[in-house]
Amino acid sequence: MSAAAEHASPGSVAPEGPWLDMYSGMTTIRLFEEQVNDLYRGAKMPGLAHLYIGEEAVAVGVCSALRRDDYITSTHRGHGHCLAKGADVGRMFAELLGKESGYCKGKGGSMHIADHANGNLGANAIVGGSTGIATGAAFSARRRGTDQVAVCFFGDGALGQGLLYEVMNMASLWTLPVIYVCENNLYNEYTHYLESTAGEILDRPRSFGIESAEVDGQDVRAVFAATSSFVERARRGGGPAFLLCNTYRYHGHHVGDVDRAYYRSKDEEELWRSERDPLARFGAWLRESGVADADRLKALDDEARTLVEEGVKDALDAPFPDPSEVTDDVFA
Amino acid sequence: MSAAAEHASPGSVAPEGPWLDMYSGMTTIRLFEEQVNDLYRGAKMPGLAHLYIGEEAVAVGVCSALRRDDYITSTHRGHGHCLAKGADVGRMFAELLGKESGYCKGKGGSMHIADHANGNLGANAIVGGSTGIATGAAFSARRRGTDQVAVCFFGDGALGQGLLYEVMNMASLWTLPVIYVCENNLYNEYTHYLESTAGEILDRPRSFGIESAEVDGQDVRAVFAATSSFVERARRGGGPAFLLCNTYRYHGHHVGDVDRAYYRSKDEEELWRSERDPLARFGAWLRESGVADADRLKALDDEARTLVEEGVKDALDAPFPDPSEVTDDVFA
Amino acid sequence: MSSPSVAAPAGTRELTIAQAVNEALAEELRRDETVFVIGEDVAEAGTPFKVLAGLVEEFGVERILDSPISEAGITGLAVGAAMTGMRPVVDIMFGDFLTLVMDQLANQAAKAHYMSGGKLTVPLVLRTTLGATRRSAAQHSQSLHAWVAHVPGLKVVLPSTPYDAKGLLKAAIRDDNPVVFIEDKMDWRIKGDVPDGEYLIPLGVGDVKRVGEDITLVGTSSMVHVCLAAAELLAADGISAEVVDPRTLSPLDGDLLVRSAEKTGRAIVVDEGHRSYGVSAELASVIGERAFYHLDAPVLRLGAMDVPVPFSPPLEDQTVPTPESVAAAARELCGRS
Amino acid sequence: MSSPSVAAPAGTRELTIAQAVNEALAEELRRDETVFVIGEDVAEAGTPFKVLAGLVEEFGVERILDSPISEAGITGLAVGAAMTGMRPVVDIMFGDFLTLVMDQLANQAAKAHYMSGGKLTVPLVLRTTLGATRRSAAQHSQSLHAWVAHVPGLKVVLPSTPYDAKGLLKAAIRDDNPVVFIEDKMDWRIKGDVPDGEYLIPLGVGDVKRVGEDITLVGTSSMVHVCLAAAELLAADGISAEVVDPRTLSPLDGDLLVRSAEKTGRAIVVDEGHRSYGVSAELASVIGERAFYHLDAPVLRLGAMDVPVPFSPPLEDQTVPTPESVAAAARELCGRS
Ligand SMILES: Cc1ncc(C[n+]2csc(CCOP(=O)(O)OP(=O)(O)O)c2C)c(N)n1
Ligand SMILES: Cc1ncc(C[n+]2csc(CCOP(=O)(O)OP(=O)(O)O)c2C)c(N)n1
Ligand SMILES: [Mg+2]
Ligand SMILES: [Mg+2]
Repeated sequence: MSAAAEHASPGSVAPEGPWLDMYSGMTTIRLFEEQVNDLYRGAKMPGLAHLYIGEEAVAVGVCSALRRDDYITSTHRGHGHCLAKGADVGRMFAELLGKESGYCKGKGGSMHIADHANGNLGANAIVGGSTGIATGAAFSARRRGTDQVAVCFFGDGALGQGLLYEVMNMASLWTLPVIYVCENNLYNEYTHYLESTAGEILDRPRSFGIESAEVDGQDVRAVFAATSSFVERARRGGGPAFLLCNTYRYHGHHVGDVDRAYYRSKDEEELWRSERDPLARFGAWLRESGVADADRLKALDDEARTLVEEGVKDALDAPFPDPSEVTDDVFA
Repeated sequence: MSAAAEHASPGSVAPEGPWLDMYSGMTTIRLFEEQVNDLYRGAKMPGLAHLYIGEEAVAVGVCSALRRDDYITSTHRGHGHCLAKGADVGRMFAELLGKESGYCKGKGGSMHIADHANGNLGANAIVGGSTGIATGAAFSARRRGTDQVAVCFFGDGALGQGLLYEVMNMASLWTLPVIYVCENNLYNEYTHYLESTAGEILDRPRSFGIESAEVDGQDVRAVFAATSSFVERARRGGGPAFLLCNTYRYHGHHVGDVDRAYYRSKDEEELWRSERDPLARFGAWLRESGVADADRLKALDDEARTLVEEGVKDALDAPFPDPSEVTDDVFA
Repeated sequence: MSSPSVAAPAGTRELTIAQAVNEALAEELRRDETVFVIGEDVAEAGTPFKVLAGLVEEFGVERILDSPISEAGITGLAVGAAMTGMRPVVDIMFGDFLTLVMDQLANQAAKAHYMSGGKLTVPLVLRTTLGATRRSAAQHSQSLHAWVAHVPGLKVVLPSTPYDAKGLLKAAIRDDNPVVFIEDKMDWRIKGDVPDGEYLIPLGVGDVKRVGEDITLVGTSSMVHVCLAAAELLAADGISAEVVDPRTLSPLDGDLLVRSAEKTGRAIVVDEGHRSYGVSAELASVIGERAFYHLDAPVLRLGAMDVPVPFSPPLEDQTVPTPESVAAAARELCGRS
Repeated sequence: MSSPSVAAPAGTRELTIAQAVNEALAEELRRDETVFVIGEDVAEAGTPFKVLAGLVEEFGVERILDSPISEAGITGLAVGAAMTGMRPVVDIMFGDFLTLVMDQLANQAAKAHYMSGGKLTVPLVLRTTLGATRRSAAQHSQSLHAWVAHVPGLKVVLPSTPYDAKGLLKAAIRDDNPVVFIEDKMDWRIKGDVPDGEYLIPLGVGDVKRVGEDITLVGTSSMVHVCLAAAELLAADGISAEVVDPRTLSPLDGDLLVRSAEKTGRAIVVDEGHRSYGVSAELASVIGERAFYHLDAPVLRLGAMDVPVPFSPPLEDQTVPTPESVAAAARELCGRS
């Protein structure tokens, strides 16, 4: 629809945006992550988790432009990507809790959820570690003669990893259908990205001859439109692209990072939460543009809440894997 | 002198070019490498070597702009860099032959000659492997409060190594006095660089905010002038630079690479040898500009020839290290 | 030298290990279109060692792919391709460059299947080399197979003969797991009989290369030939040495090693990796643990000296076990020195 | 628990291992202005584990340097800085990221001195971690010290107590060679007495953490405490276990291990790396080779299971040796099970 087209890069034809699905998707991610935080604070979840709250528009905007058989690779902050690509809430909670019914039978946990059936080749606990995998999936799509594309999600910190430049070079040389999506949430853990990143980010992919663009990562329609045009271009054989999404994580680097004053100000956090919240902005637009009224959105919120509440309940009740499974799956 | 100034980048003040030393230096490298080739063909040298013939103007032009206490890191094709930074011909031959009197007591060989006294931190058999070392030497110079600079020599093939991008980012962030000198001789071994390198080479360092320039690597005065201005800028605290030198290796990738028709044409080789030879061009300029007449140059050629002949003779006569030395130098 | 596990069909030819590797790749490339080769100078050049010569002519540059000098990048690309239906064969020119691919190999390829609860599979083969005495110095002479053997999820193959190289490489390419296949640079020229017909050698089955009674010499890769030569020297002294080649480090055919050591009562493990914290320590420990009560002497280990490989010939030649040094150690272990 | 090699001066305080490491760094940073720390989030954050807390306040951002997320790059930079007069301490957050620095560590840092015939020196310390059971899953739980121990030219230190951590780290920083210093993530909280005054512990000298007569338990890093706890359990059964901590893998104090095993006649090596092709194989082999004729039973090895570390608690908890599993193995070895 015009809303999407209006945000599309020149020459692209943005498909009809399934706006309400996007709204539900973003809402589900937010509620899911709040639940994860509660699980941690309630000492119900083993280990740590990196919450995606504040960045929902990126995963949903990007994945809404993909087909189920398209690929994504994800990061340590991967719950949003995984849900946006179609994962089941309950099985995700189960994985975070190390349960048998989890996506990885409890073997992967928060940083390693993979959902092959929906094209998610896995979260990755090595910063930049999945850039080669996404590029290889795109290579494979070309070789197998399909029109699948691969999206590689990574954070601003991954710009420090040499592997990214090695694979962007090959993606460009071989016109591979891969889209590098850089989620710039301003921080590499506790260090501002400007302290670790020289020059202009977009000049890097461009120096390899990769089509690149920057978008407001808090505007799901903008992310969707930009991704759609890159995806369509890649399907046509137009080659790789790089999308820089400016976003922000509301919570700490991980659930345990609560005292953040030494690396970022409360004002900064407040500004992003109050002025740029992707859900609030999208909700407002949906109402103003008449796509849905307040009641409809409230209904969707309730649906999402029920989904999350039931999902976490089932996961909490689910059994752990049998100890004997520890030696399974080392080899195929 | 004006000749150099005329080639200097805008704003730089090129020092007096020691033209005749450069001529002798280039001649010595050429004769040294021809001798290395003979040693290989005569089965007098263990292993292989990567000849620098055709690229002499790069090493000499760059190193003539450096002080003895400035640093360089070198590559598998490192004889030229080593000689240009002041190494002794005889001790280099001795190292190539694995003799006790060699720069590394015979332990390093052709790909690992280091000459610490002259600031040469070593050749390196890992493509791109010394880019971190050069950057670290520059970091150290800054921390120790000296005005030393570090030059990192590498080939077009090293553009494929992620490490280069990791360290260029830090060099730019921390304004380190390092100059990245890319010797583009058109080939990564047996593959043309255009098949392995996407985009424009200079856009890569520029994307990290690094001052960059391209120069005719077969014109020693141009290389000297460009390097001089970058060196002077780095000494003043102006930060890193990247110099792309377009050049060509006349011989094979290594001494054993004699049948090259499958990856490059005889015509191409002939063109570079006949039209762009750095020694011939520089010699002609020296005569035309009246810096030296034919006899003077002939005398310098003879000096260089004697130096090389005596150096190889001594090295051939020199003893191998005592077998017991195999376990020395593992730890300092 | 044929494997006990597979009968070689009648009709054989003499091939070098390089030819056997080339033939195995050609057959699998023909058989399965998802197989492709990626590496530096693998196409027209057929690698600097010419081991892949001729493949690009038959299979084209789409399947024999020259890459930039990006070891980590091509390995990562191969992991993604393997997860999505392809069977990449990555060519890493020198084993010394394993240093550059360890993250993609150990953190990604080796763990993806387990971390995903068995959902993702990474059927890739990474071919690389080991071996010194080539006057290539410290950064082109290492034998780093101990590193990859230590990583659960990776299979590690060290062929020592043309017959083994072909059968094991074909099995590795068909295996659904990441396999590191390591060839000795100096042994590519070694000749041996290879059957005309197709055959596979299962990963995890060792091979007795020479039967003996008095002492067991366990050799890997290049050291199998050193052990066989040592066995000849020992025979002259009336010592009958059995030479056992595990062929794969993981899975490891520990039973074969233990049975032989129990029979002979004495064992020496010879491997070209550095001696300390090397593969020889694992093989010696397996024998020491399981055959302890049958051993008449300690299990000895011979490996590369614990020094970076020096360039100078008289230095380098001392760093690797030789038939003489193995035979000397064996004589001493047998109380005959 | 004090080292036999150095007498601890009177007056001690109780510190955690984390505090001891922090104190060692602070003292060396004060003493020698060429020392600096570089790593991710090491400055204001003091690392995610807060081990370096307070250092940037005293030494400033020029000497406690936050880097981009470029493990290979900062290690390479450190090698060059070390060659030219500085003494870098590189902080690699998780030992799992050693995968990214192996080229700069093994091909550059470890070999530069030898390849240059002794001219170049690389006095750098690379601090990193090991250890599982933190629910961090397969890519944040590995113990990869076997890889670096296999590389000639690298020294490898595995402290197990606050006293050892401080004395060994100070010695490592003053050492003219590249030293990999590996701390257990779970043991940073362990407390112990540390003398007020300055002291150093030479690299290459092991330490007997508990004297015993019936069996030798060789433990490294985290496993020293598991062995000590196992020794308590065994004492209850009337088995007197000696616990030996090599403290450094290279140089290795083999004599100490061998003397203890000769005395007790039985030995078990316990290390948190994967069991196969791991550090335990080397230590067991050293004992097996040199103490063979004094051994009443085979030398056993206990290590992490040969599986990628799983996330799920009931799975992960099985993968690492425990006091109970070590004691059970010891009882069996002593024929008391
Ligand atoms: C190679 C590597 N180095 C360091 C780490 C530790 N680490 C985990 S997340 C992180 C910061 C990543 O920042 P960014 O890429 O911007 O992602 P974000 O957390 O902001 O989403 C770091 C340094 C890691 N996991 N992998
Ligand atoms: C990391 C690494 N990969 C591969 C090689 C094998 N190799 C040696 S030289 C070379 C080509 C280098 O090309 P370039 O950097 O352009 O240097 P040139 O030989 O042209 O001077 C290759 C691939 C190596 N030494 N190191
Ligand atoms: Mg970030
Ligand atoms: Mg080149």
